[in-house]
Amino acid sequence: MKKIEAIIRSEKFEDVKKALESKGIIAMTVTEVKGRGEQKGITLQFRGRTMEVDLLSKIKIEIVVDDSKVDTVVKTIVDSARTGKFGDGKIFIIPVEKSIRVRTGEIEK
Amino acid sequence: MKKIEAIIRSEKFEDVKKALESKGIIAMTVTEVKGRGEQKGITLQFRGRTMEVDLLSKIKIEIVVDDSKVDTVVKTIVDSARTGKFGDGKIFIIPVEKSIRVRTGEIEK
Amino acid sequence: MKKIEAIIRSEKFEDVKKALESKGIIAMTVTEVKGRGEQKGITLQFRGRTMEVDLLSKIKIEIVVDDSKVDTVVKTIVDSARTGKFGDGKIFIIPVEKSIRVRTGEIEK
Amino acid sequence: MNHISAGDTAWLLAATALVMLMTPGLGLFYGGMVRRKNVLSMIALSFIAYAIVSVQWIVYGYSISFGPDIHGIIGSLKYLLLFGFYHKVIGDVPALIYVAFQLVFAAITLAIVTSACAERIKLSAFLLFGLLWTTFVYDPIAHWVWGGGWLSKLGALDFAGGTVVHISSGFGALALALAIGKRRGFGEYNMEPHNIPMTLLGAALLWFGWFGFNAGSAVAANASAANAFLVTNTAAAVAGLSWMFASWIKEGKPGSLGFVSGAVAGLVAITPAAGYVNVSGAIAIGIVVGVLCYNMMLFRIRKGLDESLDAWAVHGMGGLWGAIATGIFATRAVSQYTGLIYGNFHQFIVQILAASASVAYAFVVTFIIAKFVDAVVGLRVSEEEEYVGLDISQHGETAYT
Amino acid sequence: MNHISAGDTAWLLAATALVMLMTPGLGLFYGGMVRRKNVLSMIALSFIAYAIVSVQWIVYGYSISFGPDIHGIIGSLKYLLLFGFYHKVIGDVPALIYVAFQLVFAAITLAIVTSACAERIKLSAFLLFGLLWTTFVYDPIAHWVWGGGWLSKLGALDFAGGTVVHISSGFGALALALAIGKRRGFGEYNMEPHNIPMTLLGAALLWFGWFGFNAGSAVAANASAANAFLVTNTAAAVAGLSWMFASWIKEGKPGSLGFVSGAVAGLVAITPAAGYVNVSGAIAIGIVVGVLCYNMMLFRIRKGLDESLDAWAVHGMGGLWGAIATGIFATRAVSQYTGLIYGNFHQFIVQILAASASVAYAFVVTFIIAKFVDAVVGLRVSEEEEYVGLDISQHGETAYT
Amino acid sequence: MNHISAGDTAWLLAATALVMLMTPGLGLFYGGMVRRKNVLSMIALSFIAYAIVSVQWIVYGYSISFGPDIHGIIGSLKYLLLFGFYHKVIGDVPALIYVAFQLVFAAITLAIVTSACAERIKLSAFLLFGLLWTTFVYDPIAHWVWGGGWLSKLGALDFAGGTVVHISSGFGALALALAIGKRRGFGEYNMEPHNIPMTLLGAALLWFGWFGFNAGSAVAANASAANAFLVTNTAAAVAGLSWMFASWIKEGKPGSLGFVSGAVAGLVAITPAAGYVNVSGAIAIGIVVGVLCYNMMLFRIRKGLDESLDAWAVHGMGGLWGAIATGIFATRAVSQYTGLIYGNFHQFIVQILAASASVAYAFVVTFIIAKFVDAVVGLRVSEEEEYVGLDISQHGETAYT
Ligand SMILES: Nc1ncnc2c1ncn2[C@@H]1O[C@H](COP(=O)(O)OP(=O)(O)O)[C@@H](O)[C@H]1O
Ligand SMILES: Nc1ncnc2c1ncn2[C@@H]1O[C@H](COP(=O)(O)OP(=O)(O)O)[C@@H](O)[C@H]1O
Ligand SMILES: Nc1ncnc2c1ncn2[C@@H]1O[C@H](COP(=O)(O)OP(=O)(O)O)[C@@H](O)[C@H]1O
Repeated sequence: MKKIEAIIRSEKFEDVKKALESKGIIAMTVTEVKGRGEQKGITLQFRGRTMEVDLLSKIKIEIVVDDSKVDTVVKTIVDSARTGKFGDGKIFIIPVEKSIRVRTGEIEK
Repeated sequence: MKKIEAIIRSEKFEDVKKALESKGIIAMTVTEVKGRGEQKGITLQFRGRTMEVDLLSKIKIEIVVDDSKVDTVVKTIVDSARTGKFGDGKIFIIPVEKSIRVRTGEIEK
Repeated sequence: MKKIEAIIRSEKFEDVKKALESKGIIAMTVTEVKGRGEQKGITLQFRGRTMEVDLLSKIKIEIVVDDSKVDTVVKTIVDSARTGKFGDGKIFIIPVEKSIRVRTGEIEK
Repeated sequence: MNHISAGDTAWLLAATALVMLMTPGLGLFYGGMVRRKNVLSMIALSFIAYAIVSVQWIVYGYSISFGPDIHGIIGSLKYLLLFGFYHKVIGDVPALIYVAFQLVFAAITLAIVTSACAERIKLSAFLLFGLLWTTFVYDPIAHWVWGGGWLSKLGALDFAGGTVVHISSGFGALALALAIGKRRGFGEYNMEPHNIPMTLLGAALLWFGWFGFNAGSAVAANASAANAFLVTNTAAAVAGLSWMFASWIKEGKPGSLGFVSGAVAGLVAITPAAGYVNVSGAIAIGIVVGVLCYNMMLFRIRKGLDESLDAWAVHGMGGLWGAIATGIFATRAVSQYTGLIYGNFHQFIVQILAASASVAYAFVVTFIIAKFVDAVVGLRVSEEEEYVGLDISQHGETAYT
Repeated sequence: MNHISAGDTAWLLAATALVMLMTPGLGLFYGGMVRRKNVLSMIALSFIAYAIVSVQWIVYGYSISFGPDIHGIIGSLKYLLLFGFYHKVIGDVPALIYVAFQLVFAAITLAIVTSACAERIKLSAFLLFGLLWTTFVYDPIAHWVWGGGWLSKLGALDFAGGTVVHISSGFGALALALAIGKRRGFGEYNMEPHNIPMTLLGAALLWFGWFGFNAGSAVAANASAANAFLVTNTAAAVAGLSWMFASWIKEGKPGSLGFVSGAVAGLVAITPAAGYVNVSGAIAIGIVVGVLCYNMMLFRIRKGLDESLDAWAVHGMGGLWGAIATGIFATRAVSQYTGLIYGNFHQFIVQILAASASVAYAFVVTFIIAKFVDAVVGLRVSEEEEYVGLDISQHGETAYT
Repeated sequence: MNHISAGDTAWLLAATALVMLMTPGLGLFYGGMVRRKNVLSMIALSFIAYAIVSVQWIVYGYSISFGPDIHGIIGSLKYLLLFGFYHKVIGDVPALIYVAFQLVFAAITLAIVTSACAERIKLSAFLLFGLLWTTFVYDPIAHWVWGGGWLSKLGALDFAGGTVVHISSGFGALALALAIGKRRGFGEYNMEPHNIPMTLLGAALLWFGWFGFNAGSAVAANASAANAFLVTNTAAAVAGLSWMFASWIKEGKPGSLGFVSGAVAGLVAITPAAGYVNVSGAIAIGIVVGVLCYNMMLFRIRKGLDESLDAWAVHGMGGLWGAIATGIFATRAVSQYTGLIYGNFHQFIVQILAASASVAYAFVVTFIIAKFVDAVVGLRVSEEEEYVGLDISQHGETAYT
């Protein structure tokens, strides 16, 4: 079992959500975050001054799935979240040991 | 060491917090998130139209504990967060390699 | 590859960010959270009554780096976030299996 | 055509605008107190209450409230759609602004009642309920007290609506709360205000608008208006402090919400008295009402009653106290009317009588209307709709992104 | 020196303050509708529009609008900086408050136009655009209709600015939207309002201030002001409900945003008519405008037009309907003027003519100004500035922490 | 009993309501600027300041300010609790509305002082401080300038309170800031405004209410009120732009916060002058004050002074400039008084003298009161209370959930 943590552009979230749905990936947890990548956000020029807007609003999607589904989820997110410009985001794959459903107490590994 | 990530109903948070306290689990980090499970949120009927409210407000609790305490924490959360209806939430167990206390710099494994 | 999750005082965030930058650590994801440590927040006295303010605002910084850089990042955060008082925060090190760049689809392990 | 006083008209125009602002102000006051998922619903209820009454009032509401009296019970339908009103004069102001001034009173009264059904009423049900309530509860009581009905003949004093506005809405809210039932999770979960600054802003607008409410009720720019203005401010300030200190002593912390709730209670209580008491009377009225309404709120919570935003505790009980206090503190220093402090026991009894009759009428008729609406279209949203919140389920909107 | 009526002056002072509040109210109304990263920009545009016009108006704007007429086209520069105005009287109020009253109208008109350039205009460009627009679009039209220009000679009726304020800003906004182009991502991404309660608050302040706008336009505290007050409220309430029901039927959900948009549309439509129609006319005007503007908004979206906050649909089309409706529903019950319902076909034609001329003039001249400003300093921010939002890129600020 | 003018009374009633709204408006203005954990405290301080003064004023504050003069220093206690005031007339308005009008001035003055103790004052300490401050700082200065005291005998001009309100609160705030000490972390951490739209809303309400403040100070609906209205607006607009451009040039970005700070500075500076200068004078006053106060703010920050929300820079220095500017730009076009531009060197000197005396008095006495309160109950909350925020530690509340 893996947790897929994808940090994407806020404005791409609806597209990503729909793309995932069409692949049958429904369950997810979503958080509003701020972030910057290695290129350090966006630099604006203003009257000869430079201003860095480094922390931009992003959406973090967390999805826990069986190992078998990881590639589908990753590919779906990459395809639907991409614009080709800096700031498109990152996906991290994190191991999950087990998962428990609160309603029933049942455990999945 | 494990990180327990529990995503629960917002309105159950106070109960869960108290239940954990009573078991001596004090430390935690809390985030407001939105989420949906596999049953895709709630579907409302309106004048013959269907409307899906898929992303509902949830609370994410993160607790890092020694492996020995994982079961207690999970059980406590399950017991106190459960209503028995869809949407009660999920708990994920994630391995943590080490933890550092900022105040002292000391490392726990 | 590791994910470093640091939960620090909100008012120390700017200092930490600058310290990390000076070490060449630019990329990060930031979330506003609330938290309490083992000492259970702050206790106020009021007209003979005791009032606990347990959940205080904190900033969670997530940084994914190669294993080789983990110690630098941790040290930098510890040094810049410390005030020496309760509530300075915690850092957790979590394994990351791989990371994918959305813009290019390229995978790092 | 009578003489129009431009000065009095100028004040009534301004006062009417001030009172109008109170209704959205109340929407914000209430909107800040509910959970994030119901804030739009709560504010929209005030706007919609305002709109319903705005239409009803000019079509027939004014007529049945202020039209020629029929047996002391109700006005006739003579003033339907206000035909020919352009050239009429009431007192020395154009009749149309008097109609508008009375309209904004009727509107906010219905808006106050929405307290009782916060976070659970079906929008369509409220449209029906609102129309019936303003017609069968507000209009008759307005007629009795101000339109030449039986309470006015009895000599009951109600300067700006302690009975007509606050008792009717406060006890109406109580009845509606009983009819619609508690919010799911009430008493179990935390249902903390989601945005207290919004509530403070709403309170500021209420306080501001209340000067139009009370000083406008002189229907002239004269000493009576000036007195009403100052005693209104006095009672609000005193009652705000009084509630704040009461909760400080009892709970150890003086909330900002407590201060403004107290101020609103003070505004409510001075409303019927504003034309009859002086600042000393206002201080007394304010001190009592702050402590009283605070304890009524605690009582309401102890009883597990989900009259959700305390219209009953603040408007109902505050209005009741105000009505009685008018019969106590009315002073010859301000008008020809006197109260208990002048030994006028008669006025005191009349006040109690008028208030009691209104309490009973408002409570009973509201309960009947609520049950009727429940039977016809259903008062409450479904469990799932309540869970996701009224903003999404009734309006298809999300307040904040 | 003529006689000053203290009563009329009192009302005009209050009315001018009320109208002033509408401009920041509009800023909040619009600010709630944009994305979180542009809210300060949106509110600031209203404040800055207000400031630009405040200065321009007293320096020369009032003079070219209300100064001695030159060939029906424009006023002369005789009243530059208002020298000697302290002792002048207009009607029976001090000239200076009349100037101020007209100023706040000019100011909000420019603020309405900012709808069209939401989330993408360069602040420096707006400073230039705003100054040119108020000078070359607002001032001439104000002169034509109210300053003794050709439209007033033609007999066009515009009580409080359906043409001068709403047609000019609404169609000006349309032209500006076309000139500046769509927001990046428009039609692709979600651009939902970030704070609807803020928009509702803005709407409340607009409604409140509009009583000053319309009832103040009587420039007296008399029956005409009272009538304007009441019909204004009626049209707003009716149109709010009308838009709400229209969207309820069509989309299945009555949004709170729909209600207040309808209310604003009602306020717009009654503006030119407020001195000429009675409440029955106001009901008719309100019902139509709610449905009309709602459909104009849908039409605008269908056409992929990014007139971002619907100044065209609401102010432009609502103002157009109001101007025409004045020629339909004007009734002798309220003034000497009559409309189609009295068989006065002439007035009806004059209204259409005046409105059409203003539509054409506002649209064309705005487009030219916008293109000129674009050529000189560039209207739009860069792609990256738009992406990070105008609050940071234009003001260096973040709205909420 | 003298004659009452309904028109003048109508305006004073409305103006008093407008000024009342400024105090919660100031609460929002300040509330938006503090950190999220202190917003309720900040708004509550304004409300509580208002309440304290509301009670104090009618009990004895009005009497010692406006009661029969004792040696030019203070008023007598003759008007305690306003006995018999119902039938009094001042000018041609009922005395009670004059009392109320003066009350709202006293109230906002104390509210301005809360700037200095933002995010760190103990609520109980503020209650004591507030009562002492309004009694020993505001009331005497009000008496000197407006109540027949020595400054009025000297011939000092202060139309609406540049000295009485703004110098006293601005320099009082400076003294309080020095007495209470910096916020922990000041100069180290980021203490950015948590909600700038709230501040912009507050500024809008201040601007709106200020028309009552300045034009109401004519205590009549006449040409002087009209002039005050227009010059008030002019100075605000000009100063908003002036601060905006100054910060644009210096920092590269024109903040929306800068614009409204400038506007408030303009409103402050025109306050003493509003009855004596024309629009040209207002433009000059506005341009200067925007640049001046902006630089005073930068100076204050450079000095590491935690006068947290810039009451000193804006009200203190803006008021000082306004007092002096009155002695420069007063023109016969508006009143009988003239300033330096008419060669009236005497008035100029009197203005400087009166302002300086008030600066010194306000600063010294405030410092003494602050130190006294600190000794008796302690001014500041504990370190931990400051850390968790005043909303929780002083009020037991959380602003937003
Ligand atoms: N190493 C990292 N650790 C944590 N978060 C990261 C890291 N790299 C990127 N992110 C997150 O992903 C977001 C997008 O990254 P970015 O570098 O802008 O994408 P791209 O490289 O495609 O331009 C950032 O804003 C940040 O939130
Ligand atoms: N596979 C998953 N990955 C990430 N988050 C999940 C996953 N499943 C559930 N969640 C989170 O848990 C919350 C509750 O899940 P839900 O499925 O509604 O519980 P239940 O299955 O008991 O009804 C969701 O809103 C979502 O935030
Ligand atoms: N075991 C834990 N699990 C999850 N979060 C924790 C844990 N311990 C600490 N935290 C987070 O770190 C924050 C700071 O911890 P704290 O204990 O106050 O630091 P310190 O021990 O230096 O005083 C807490 O507010 C909480 O958010």
